[in-house]
Amino acid sequence: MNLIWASILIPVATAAVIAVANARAARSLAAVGSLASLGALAAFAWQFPAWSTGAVFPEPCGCAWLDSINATLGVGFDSVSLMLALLEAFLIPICVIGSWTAISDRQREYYGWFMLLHASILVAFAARDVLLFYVGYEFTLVPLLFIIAIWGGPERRQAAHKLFLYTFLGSLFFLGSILFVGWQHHASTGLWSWDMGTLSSFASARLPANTQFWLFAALLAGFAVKVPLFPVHTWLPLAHNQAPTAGSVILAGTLLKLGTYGIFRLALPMAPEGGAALAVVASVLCTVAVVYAALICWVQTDAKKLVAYSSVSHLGICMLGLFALNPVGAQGSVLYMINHGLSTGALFLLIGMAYERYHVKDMDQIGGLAKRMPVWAFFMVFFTMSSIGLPGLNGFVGEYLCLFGTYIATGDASTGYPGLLGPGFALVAGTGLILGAMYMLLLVGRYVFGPLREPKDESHGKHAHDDHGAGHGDLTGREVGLLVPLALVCLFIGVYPKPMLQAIGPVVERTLAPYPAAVERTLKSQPQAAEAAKAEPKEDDRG
Amino acid sequence: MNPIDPQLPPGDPLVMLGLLASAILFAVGIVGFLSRRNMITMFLCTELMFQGAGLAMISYGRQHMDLSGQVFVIFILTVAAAEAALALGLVVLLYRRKETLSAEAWKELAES
Amino acid sequence: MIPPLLYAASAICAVGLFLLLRQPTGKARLGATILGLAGLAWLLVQGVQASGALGFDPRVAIMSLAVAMATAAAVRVITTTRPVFAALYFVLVVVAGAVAYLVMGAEFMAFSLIIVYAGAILITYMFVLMLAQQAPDAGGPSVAYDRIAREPAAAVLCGFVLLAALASVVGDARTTKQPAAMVEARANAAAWNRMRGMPELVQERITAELAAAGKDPMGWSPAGGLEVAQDGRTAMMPVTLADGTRHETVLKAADLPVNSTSLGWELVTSYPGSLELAGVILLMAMLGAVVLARRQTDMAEDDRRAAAGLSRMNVEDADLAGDRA
Amino acid sequence: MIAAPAMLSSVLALAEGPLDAHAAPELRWAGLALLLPLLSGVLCLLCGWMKVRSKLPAALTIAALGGAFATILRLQGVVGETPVVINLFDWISWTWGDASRFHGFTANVDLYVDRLTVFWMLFVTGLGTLIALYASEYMESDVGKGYTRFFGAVSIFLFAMGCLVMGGNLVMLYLGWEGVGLASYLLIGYYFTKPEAVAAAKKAFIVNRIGDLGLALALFLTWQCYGTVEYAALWKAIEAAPASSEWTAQAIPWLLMLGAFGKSAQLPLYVWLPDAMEGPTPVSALIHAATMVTAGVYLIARMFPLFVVNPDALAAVAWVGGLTALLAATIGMAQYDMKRIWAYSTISQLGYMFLGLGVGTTFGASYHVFTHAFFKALLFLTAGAVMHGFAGQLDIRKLSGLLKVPGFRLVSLLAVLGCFWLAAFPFTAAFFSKDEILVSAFTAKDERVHLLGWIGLVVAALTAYYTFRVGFRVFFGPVKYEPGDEHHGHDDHGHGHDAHGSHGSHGSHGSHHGHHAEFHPHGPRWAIRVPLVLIAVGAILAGWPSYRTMLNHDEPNWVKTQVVQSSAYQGGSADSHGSHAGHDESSNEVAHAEQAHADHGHLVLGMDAHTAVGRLGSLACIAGILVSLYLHLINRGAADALRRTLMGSIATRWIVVGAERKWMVDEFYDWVIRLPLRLIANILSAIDELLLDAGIVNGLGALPAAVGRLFRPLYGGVVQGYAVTMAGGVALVAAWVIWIWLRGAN
Repeated sequence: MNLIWASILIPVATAAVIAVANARAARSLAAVGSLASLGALAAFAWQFPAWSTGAVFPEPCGCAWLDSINATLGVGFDSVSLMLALLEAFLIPICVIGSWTAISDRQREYYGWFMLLHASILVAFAARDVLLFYVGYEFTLVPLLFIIAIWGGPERRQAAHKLFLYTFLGSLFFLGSILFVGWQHHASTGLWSWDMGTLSSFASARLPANTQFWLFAALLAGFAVKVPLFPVHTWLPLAHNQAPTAGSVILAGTLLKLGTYGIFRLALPMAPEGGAALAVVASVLCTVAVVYAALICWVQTDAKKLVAYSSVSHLGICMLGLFALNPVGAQGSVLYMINHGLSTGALFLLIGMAYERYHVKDMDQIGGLAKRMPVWAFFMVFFTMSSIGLPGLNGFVGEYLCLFGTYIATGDASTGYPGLLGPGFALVAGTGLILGAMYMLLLVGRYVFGPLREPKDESHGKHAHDDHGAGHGDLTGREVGLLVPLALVCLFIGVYPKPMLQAIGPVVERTLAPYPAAVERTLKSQPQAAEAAKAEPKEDDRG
Repeated sequence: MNPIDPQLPPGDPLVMLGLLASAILFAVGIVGFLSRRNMITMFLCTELMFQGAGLAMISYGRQHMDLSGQVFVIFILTVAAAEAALALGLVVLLYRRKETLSAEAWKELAES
Repeated sequence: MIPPLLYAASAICAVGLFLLLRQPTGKARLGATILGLAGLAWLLVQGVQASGALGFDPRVAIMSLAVAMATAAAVRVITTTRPVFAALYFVLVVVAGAVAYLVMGAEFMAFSLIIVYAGAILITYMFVLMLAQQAPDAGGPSVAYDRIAREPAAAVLCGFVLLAALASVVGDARTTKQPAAMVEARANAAAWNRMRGMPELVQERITAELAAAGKDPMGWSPAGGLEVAQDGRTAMMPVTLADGTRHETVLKAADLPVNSTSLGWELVTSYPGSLELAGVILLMAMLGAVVLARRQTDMAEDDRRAAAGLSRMNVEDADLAGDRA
Repeated sequence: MIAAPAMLSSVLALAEGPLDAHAAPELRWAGLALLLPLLSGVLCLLCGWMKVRSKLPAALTIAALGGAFATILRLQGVVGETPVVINLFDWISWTWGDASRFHGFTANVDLYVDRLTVFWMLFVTGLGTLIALYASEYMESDVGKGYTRFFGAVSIFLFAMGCLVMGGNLVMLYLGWEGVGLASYLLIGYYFTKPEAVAAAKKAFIVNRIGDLGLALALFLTWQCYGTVEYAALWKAIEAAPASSEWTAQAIPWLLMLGAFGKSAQLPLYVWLPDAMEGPTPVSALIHAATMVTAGVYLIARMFPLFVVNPDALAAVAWVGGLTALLAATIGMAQYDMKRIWAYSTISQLGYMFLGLGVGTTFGASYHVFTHAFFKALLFLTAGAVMHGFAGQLDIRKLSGLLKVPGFRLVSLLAVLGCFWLAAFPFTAAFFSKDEILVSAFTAKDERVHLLGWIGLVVAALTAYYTFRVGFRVFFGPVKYEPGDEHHGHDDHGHGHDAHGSHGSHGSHGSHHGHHAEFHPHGPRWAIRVPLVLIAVGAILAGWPSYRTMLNHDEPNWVKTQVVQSSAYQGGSADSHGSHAGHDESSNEVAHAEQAHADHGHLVLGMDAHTAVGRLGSLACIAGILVSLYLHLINRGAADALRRTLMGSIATRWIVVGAERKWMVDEFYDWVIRLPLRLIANILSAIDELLLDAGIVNGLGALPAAVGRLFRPLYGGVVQGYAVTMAGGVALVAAWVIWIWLRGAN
């Protein structure tokens, strides 16, 4: 418990120190602070006793926060949230050190905001109290807004506004839903409680199916914006494209995962009936997203935008695994969240490194950089392969299990987990593998390989040279030092995912426990439901 | 709806006409005030509204057979006179500043 | 009045006025005028009908004419492109209004209206117009802001929503109406009552009554209060004559005080404070007009501060600087 | 996270994996065949890191591959007919619940060692070693540039190929499958500054990915049907429920087929292979001729138990193979680029292999893989040597009589030898393997494939023709050559042997004297010669098993023994494998299997099938060679005249144009798939940016602003604006109050 709070509060304290410290010391302070936070969390993870049980540790305490409605500052991890938090704590130092030379103005604010962003994401992952989760979830927008709006690209203002308003709108659905559940709990038991476990068991057991349907729909709508799921994804390409490198990294790395994590942690356990009823709809959106975004990636010329759209496609597969509603898919999905954070984060980092040298990321103007930067090219190919799911690297395990889970999510109960999807979904989503190879190799083929093309206007390059000492040379030791840990983690997960799978397994089974029954009910009522849907789309009379 | 009760004796048509006229004058005054940009015409339109108000006072005074209506017209005249004196003085001042009577010339006084 | 018809008539008026505001010419102007007048006529007819009055009353005809004239003049006030004409049309409004006042029995106010408005206020307007108005071209309208009505649609919409609302109140007036006889009785009772506060007038009327009755008009003394008859047409007051006999003097309606007398009485008895306030208002207006009319010199902020004996701030008054340039 | 130590210990415990009691202890070292290439790959990476500018990476790679080859050789000696599963460490495996039939998924890093595995690995590692040796000289101009990268990729390739072949479950196979795809991608795109190379690499990867999707789906289906993807358990499960008629079981072979066709360049996915020749020649020899492209054959052979239950799928395999063979042969006849011809011949020969698989002779297919690997590697490597010596010249019209050029005699000789093998000249190794396939085609139980036997014969004739078209043109005849305009692919690397300034000054090819003045083709040195000779020896020896069988009818064919004693053979019932422990009995079984062919008693042209096919095949081959001899050696003008004649007539023009333009298949795909897809993508992109984002999202966002803008003129500072609001408000309030009032009055 203390270590959790330490990992959360160290960045906050660092931000406070940065605010009063010398501007030149800001980045060093931030690096130290983020590493200390990572250390605290790692220490917690080291002694974490529930790796293989799926339980929450420590049991959330009743530390009062808002007494009148019994909201607490309950924090605790199970293995899934701890893994995501570790990913977050791991990426933040990389972001901080990755911004070492890229950010030259208003450094104190930049690193201060970054530390606050870090703290709020950690709060969201650690929270066991839904209101606390909401606070962490929502507060991430504030630092991100500033990070994008101040240090972003030419359209940063618009991007930041869109990011903020869009995802804020989505969060309102989510907030409304959890307030509704809390209120229902109060109405039903006379007690206020905002504990995730309590609310989940209450909602899944006590709320009628119809209510669960709408509850799930609202939660899905809220989190889908963050994920982002087609068709509410349009804020992402712009935000990614305009954000500074580190912003993109953390956005792709962990912020999007807040959405998937929210669905996994809140939507699925709270409303199993709704989940079962809406799985097909959501999965259709996911598969559409996979193909749609992949095709869009394929015609992008902006490297960063391409990777941004690829996130939409990839997270479609991730969500599809979740909606397979069986342990295979859900495991794959959780693993995919981590993998996507690593590989896409690394790709953004790499593109940022090239951008720092050339100030261009349009592939019409720049390309064949392997000739100038072989080490960069090596990592680029490495993470591309990780991103398109080459077996032996991390992307494969998650992607493969997601598709596998989708595939076997048929109505028969031979796995013990009947599902609503099946080979058709897997086939369509599987084309994402082909399309993924198409666009990522297009990126590599044009951006990394091919004849060397550099922007004509050399003044940018000169400028960069004078400013940061990076010039057009290959990666510096600092940059390589950032990428090597990422690559090693990718490799490790790809080669030996067993410990992670074993850690995720029990949590997933716990989450999915009510689903076989719910899915069975949905399957039984499907003919009627289909007719009812034809007659009156809003009617849902299973309850 | 306003049912006309046939049992009721007929009312005074003069009052009705007076009230209608007052309403019309007031409305026309408002329309004029809103649509004209000449400051003097705008003040004339306020005078039109005063006229409407005065007529309403007289009409209601007649309906209630009370002299207070007429008394209030006196006050209205007073206010109208005072307003005319001050407003026209202001108009002259403003005109000296910008050599125009258009109200739009003073847009920048807005906060935005 | 039946509100839908009322609203329809208002709407027609509104359309007519809107068209007129767009400064049409020729037949369009004629059509718009006719449309507006038709709407107005319909409105007035509805008003007269709603009053439930039967038979022809010349006062109603006069009143209708006055109202029509006032309205037409008012429309001209806001549609004409030349402010001088607007002012003159406004005089017409005032005159028509005075006619309506007269018909409704407010003689004093009718004339003071003409005197104050047409005689004083409008003359002021004319002076200001002469001071401020740019010299118009021969025959043509002078400046753009006079030629074009701005946002006439919004203005007409606002104005006529208000008109319809007000008119529906007018239509409702009848339900609160009492029988005409009773109204008159009450009015006369009020007037008699007011007369009690005017001992001189009562004395004069009684003396005249006594003389007419062939009694000794001198040396009488009141023997009781003024007792108003049930219908208010007469009032009786017992007096003790000089010879000691008691006589009941009967005063008739014609003996009631005239409008201006009653008004004056009402003013000083019921509204003395307001009267004082009105005086103050006029005084302040006069002072204000004097201040405003004082010769103003365009001075920048710093100059003004210097003139006031304050230290200069070296602030460039952009507005004035722009003006000078 | 205590994972790292666990992993480390499991890797260290490699040699102590659980083994069957009766398995030879040496089998424990099978993992070395995987680990050594991996090690050399890592070392190459380190070399790249350290910026090593020597031939060290090549030495490391050759040593590692040699080590792997030695391991396999050792295994060959000890592998029994009982498959052995060696668990290296756990990869993806966990279980859930317990109430269900399938409550776990296991795909560990296992090795599945049986004779087929070892047989396959034998030529993979053997050829790999030799070709790496060859490449160490061939690539020497790149030392310090891409040299390390090249050998790193080769190591990765061998590692991935090892995973593919030795993996103990379908997921391992998939790992290897994609791994070789990656290596292929890296190596085709080796000259990464050349746009064509990058495009070819991308194409190869993407087309392969289509096949991979099929493989992945087949894998899911397999699990869904049988609850496991591990070979050992899978065979048992199939044995328990051999012929499921459910669509799921029936669909597996079709999906596997898709994967195999992608990797092995069959219709309709063959288009990537010709383009893959953009890679360095050793790569073409190793990956795109000898080893990787046979992975599809391996897959189907390995998964043969799943195929035998579905005759339709087998027939489809056969037909696809036969048609691919024919199509590629016709294209090969009309090409001028030597490497490209060999590429099409590879496709054609792979077609043969699939034909063999389809008609049920996994032995024939595997045998052809084996023989083909050697002679095709030989042909590519000789082509590479020529190219190396002649500054990238590969056009068969511009090279002639190399047999007489000093320094190239050995190369030419070996190339001609390879030609004989490719043409399946009687009593060469390829002759026997091809014979096996064609006989099976003629005698197959399935009537639908008999026609393929004839097609196979036609293809044999065509093959002989185009093979010797190259052979006669390039290596015989008058000495005449024209160097290429660049060292192949080395667009910007200075190279001592480049023909500086020699091109451009000679408008037409012909006077080779002029070239002699400036250009001296250099013969290859030992690092190229030794592998060539060894591979040639291998090509000759590949026929050894058949020679022995010919000489001694009782002696079973060695290759057949290897294949039959694995999952690939489905002649006997599956359980008979386990019961037969001794070598003799299994060889009896082989004899039985051969007997089975004879028992069919099919007659072809009134003769016993074996005899007939042998004679017909020889005839076809010799006929092809003779035609080629006339047209391309004796009277070269006649070939051009023939072409002119064909071009002259509208009726026949399409034959020449079609064949030369590769039947427009690439263009067809371009027009039918790529361009529409691109169009759709552009439309979607526009929809996303304009409709979804700019339209709906920004539109919704702009709504409040628009409402604001609607009222904005009212507050521009003009009095009336405020007055309108006030008056309008008053009017509305009045209207509302009065409405309430009137309603209340009722």
